[in-house]
Amino acid sequence: MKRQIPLVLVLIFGLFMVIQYFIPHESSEWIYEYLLDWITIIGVFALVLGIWSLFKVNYDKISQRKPDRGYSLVLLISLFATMFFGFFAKVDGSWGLHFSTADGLQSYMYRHAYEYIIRPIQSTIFSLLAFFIASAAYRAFRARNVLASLLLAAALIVMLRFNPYLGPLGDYISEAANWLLNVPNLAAKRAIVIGIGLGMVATALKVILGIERSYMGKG
Amino acid sequence: MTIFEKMMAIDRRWVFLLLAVVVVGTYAISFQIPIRINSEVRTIYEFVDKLKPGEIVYLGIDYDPSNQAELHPMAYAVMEHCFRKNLRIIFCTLSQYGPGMVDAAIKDITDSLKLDKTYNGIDYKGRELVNGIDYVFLGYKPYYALQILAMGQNFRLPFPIDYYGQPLDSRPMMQGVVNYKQVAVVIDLSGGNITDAWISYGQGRFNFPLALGTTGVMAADYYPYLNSGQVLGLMGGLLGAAQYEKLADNPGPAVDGMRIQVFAHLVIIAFIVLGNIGYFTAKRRRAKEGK
Amino acid sequence: MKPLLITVSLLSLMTAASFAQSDPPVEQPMATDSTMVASTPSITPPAPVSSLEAKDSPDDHGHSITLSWEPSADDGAGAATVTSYVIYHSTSPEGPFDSVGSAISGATTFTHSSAKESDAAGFLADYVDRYYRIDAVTADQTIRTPSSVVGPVQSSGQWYNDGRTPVAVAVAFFGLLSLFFLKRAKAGADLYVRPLGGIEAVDEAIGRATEMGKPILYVLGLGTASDISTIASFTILGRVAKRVAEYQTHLIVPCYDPIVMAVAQETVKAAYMDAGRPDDYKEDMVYFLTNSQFGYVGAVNGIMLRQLPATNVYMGKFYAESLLLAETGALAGSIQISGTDEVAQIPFFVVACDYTLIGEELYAASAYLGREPLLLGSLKAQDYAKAAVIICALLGALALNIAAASNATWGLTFKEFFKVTN
Amino acid sequence: MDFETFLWTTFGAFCTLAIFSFLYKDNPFYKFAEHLMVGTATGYFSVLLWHNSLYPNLFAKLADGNWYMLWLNSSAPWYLIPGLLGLLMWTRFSKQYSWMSRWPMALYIGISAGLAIPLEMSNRVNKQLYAMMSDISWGNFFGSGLFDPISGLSQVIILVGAIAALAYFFFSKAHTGAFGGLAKFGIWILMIGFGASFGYTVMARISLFIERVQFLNRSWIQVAFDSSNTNHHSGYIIAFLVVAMAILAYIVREIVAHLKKSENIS
Repeated sequence: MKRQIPLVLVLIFGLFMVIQYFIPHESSEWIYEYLLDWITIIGVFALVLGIWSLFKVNYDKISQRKPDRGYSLVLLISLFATMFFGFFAKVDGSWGLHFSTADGLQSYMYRHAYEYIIRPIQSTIFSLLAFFIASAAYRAFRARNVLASLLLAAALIVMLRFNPYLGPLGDYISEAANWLLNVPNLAAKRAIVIGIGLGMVATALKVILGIERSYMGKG
Repeated sequence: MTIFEKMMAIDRRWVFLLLAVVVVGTYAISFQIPIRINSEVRTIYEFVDKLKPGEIVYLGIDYDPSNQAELHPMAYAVMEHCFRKNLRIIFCTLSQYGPGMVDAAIKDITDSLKLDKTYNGIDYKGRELVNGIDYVFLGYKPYYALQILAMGQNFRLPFPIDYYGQPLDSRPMMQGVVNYKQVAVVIDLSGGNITDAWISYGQGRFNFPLALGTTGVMAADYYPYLNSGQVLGLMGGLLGAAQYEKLADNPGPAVDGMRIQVFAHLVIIAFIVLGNIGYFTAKRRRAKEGK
Repeated sequence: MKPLLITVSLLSLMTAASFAQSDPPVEQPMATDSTMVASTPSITPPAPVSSLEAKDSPDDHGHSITLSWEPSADDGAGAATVTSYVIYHSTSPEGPFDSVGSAISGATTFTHSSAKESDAAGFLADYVDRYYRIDAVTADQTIRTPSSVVGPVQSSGQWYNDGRTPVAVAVAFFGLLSLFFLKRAKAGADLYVRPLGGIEAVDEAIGRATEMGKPILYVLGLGTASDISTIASFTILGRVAKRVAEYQTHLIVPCYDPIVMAVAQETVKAAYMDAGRPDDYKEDMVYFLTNSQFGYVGAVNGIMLRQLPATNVYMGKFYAESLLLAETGALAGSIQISGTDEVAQIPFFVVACDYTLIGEELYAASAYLGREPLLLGSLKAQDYAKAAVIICALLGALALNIAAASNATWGLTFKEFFKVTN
Repeated sequence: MDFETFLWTTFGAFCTLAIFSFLYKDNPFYKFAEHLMVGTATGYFSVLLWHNSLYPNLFAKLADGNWYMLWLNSSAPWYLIPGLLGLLMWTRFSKQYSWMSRWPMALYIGISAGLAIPLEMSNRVNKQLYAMMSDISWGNFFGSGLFDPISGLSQVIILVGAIAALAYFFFSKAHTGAFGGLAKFGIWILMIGFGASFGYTVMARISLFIERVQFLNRSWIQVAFDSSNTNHHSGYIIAFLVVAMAILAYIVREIVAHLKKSENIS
């Protein structure tokens, strides 16, 4: 029971979705949209599990007096404060928690938490890539063998494509760079994409047929 | 540890530091770098440069703020160039989020034109730009393809009044200006499908000189039109904008951006080269010792 | 959530189309203005469109009629007089006709449809007789020529999408191929697979972690449980966790998505049971971090530098964070094995990791690690499918070029057979 | 910029610098910003999911406005099913019943897998195969107007390169002989493609850093020292200095620690 029912569910719903793709009729579309809603709703319910997990890991750190517990406290306070402000709003002249209207999204603290905490940190972490792309290039682009040399040469040519200090050579490099991007790069991507497509279909097929079931757990 | 082995194993924090210093340094200190001019940008510049004072340029600001970083420098460079040459501009935007941006740009260029400037060795006196005489701003209308076609009949069909609420006929500059026939060149700056509409519905139907400015990623797709002569010139991304700024001797944000990019790339390339020199020398030494 | 995206964008397109219907495309010029008349060249009425046809739109859910016509003779000639076509609709041949949209000059088709059942205003009922007329309109909106009326025509939904037949053929072909090889594998046929660098590294890396007494970090990426690459990653996690349990090393699995967390918990628990060490499984091995992309990266980077895992495994869906994670991992001195199906991120993993499973190799990994004949059988099916793709591509290119050389069109006909429409 | 906004900006600037400090090494500033980010972002997106997804997609359908009356007045009662499935996920809180959470999980994965099969086949295999069948302009090689061997050759390379790279992905065939040669050419093409993509991305990544430098300069440093801030002029500078001093103090501490360490070694 515990293992059979889930596998049967996977099979039935999987097969239905495959067939649905070929039926344009309204009724099939209606079920399709309804099922996608299911997925979304299950996902949001699961978020409670996620937040519980986050809370527990950090609460344990605090209660067991682990060395970095101060930061866990920062995390928990900011988590619950942001959630509180997301629901706390002034509606019809009185302050309160509002779950059924989206007024909380407009509240001062909630908006500022995004604008002045999430956004700067997010773009700064993203911008660390400027440095990491440099260090990765320095570390890995060594002409150790043919493959590494090809990788290195292609990257160097493309990186030099707008360098103004190369004189007439520059024109050739920028043309070569365009060629690399439009020809070998395209061929490589095409092959990878086809391979991925077949791999995906094979994996999905194995899941539906119950051959691949390690995600389902035991007992 | 020999010097070559050290070259192979530089602490990555030195890479970070040098990159940060170079980027911040080139950002803070303004200096000139050579910019290689591509012929497709030069043709646009020279076309505009040869126009006689009083001729009309149609400037389509058909992008939204998300492409501002790449395309705004082009718009500013072209505006400055045209107005200094005493050309007149018809501004128009076929992008929903364009109008506010164009209005702000016109205000900026009005301020900038009050100053005396010297470009390519020629002194230009500062002057006051007058709405309706030096430029008109038609505003925004949805369904760009339809508007491009309609303007081929008469600018007054889609835009009986301009952005500022003035009837087009009351604008001195628009006297006798009916459609593209009275316009010397159409310059379209866009980050999307509007470019295609200008080529097929605009240039294809009405056969006016068309110059394009696109984002860097898009540029490669429009070279065929350059070869077929449908498009007289093409500016691609920040690099294209920098080339126009350079040609007009008016270095601005695009040249600044390219300066930072060029040197940041050079830092990365230098480290790659350093690593490889170290690698090969160490390898050769090991091979020798092995013997 | 790609299908969702497609649905949403389709819906918004349809909504845009229904807006187009309510809004006259070009405003009326002020014809009374005297200067205006002086500067506008007079426009003669254009020729009407010809061969107007109206049909039920094919391969759809109904509520849609497709019109097609031959453009007006005055469309595109010189400074064309026709700038647009306005489509009129009525449920009776006598009218009254309402404008339902417009098409740009040069267009020869138009689809009259309703966005959604719920959109009552634009709702186009099925099985109702409809009549259409098209006006060829000049830039001056008042000068236009109507076509003759066509109809009646009815809309209806179809039960099979003809345009997707190539996909049906491909899925059926691949499905049968898979079943065939699964059967052969079950029967005990010996199936060879070539060695794969990244896979052999997994075992080595777990051994190394055990020796060093350091944990193994397994990152499932930014996918949700609806991404196939994440599902593939679960199965790899299962194999890795089993070895980890056997070696009695510590495993860390921080998650981005709560469902992924729940599934990963089940997977790891089952792996520990398989390895005969159910008591070694701890709830805090698999935990949830945050559902914000860069928050997740920041936190995982922190884990790498603080807990110094011996090995980092990245399998699943990765976006810009691929290099952020892999470089930090390299800084921490961990051995790194990665695999993703996100094409744009593969180069960064290749550069920064010790071993990378490129694209399809990610999907093959669980079969490799499991070494179960059934799973290997499906690898064989994948290979045959690739061979079929290569053969079709070559045949197609050959047909096109030979046909083009002899000025025949059968090359194109052959190619069109593979085209997926709609 | 008013003073209040400036204080918020200063906090944003502090977070920015704290994240950048990670490039030197893991440190208290980074830890603070990291944990703050995880907490705030999780809270932020959870609330967003409630307002934009769970409430309109489930409760609004079941309750017509009053979420606590969801057993009444429902316009779409069949939405009780996904609601119940969602609740089943919560059985994971109990050891005894947690197996029931596999039902919604199985549904989730089954639907996703079924959805993927035709969709990925169409988007990744059928459409790419269609694109691979190219009409190579042989005319470019053999006279007729422009002699353009590069573009003719390029089309051949795109086709052959893609086939070779596909050959590299064969799992059940050893890379030996002629097939091995083809697969080798395939991996070359892959590596060239990877190198080119890598090199192409550098520009965009540098731009991200430039944008952060601009933010710090224009929105923070220049505002702090803007003499037109007549009200609270000293406040702007004090706020700036607090952050600057904190970072300076940390740098000095690090240098001192470093010097002490090297003294001990010598």
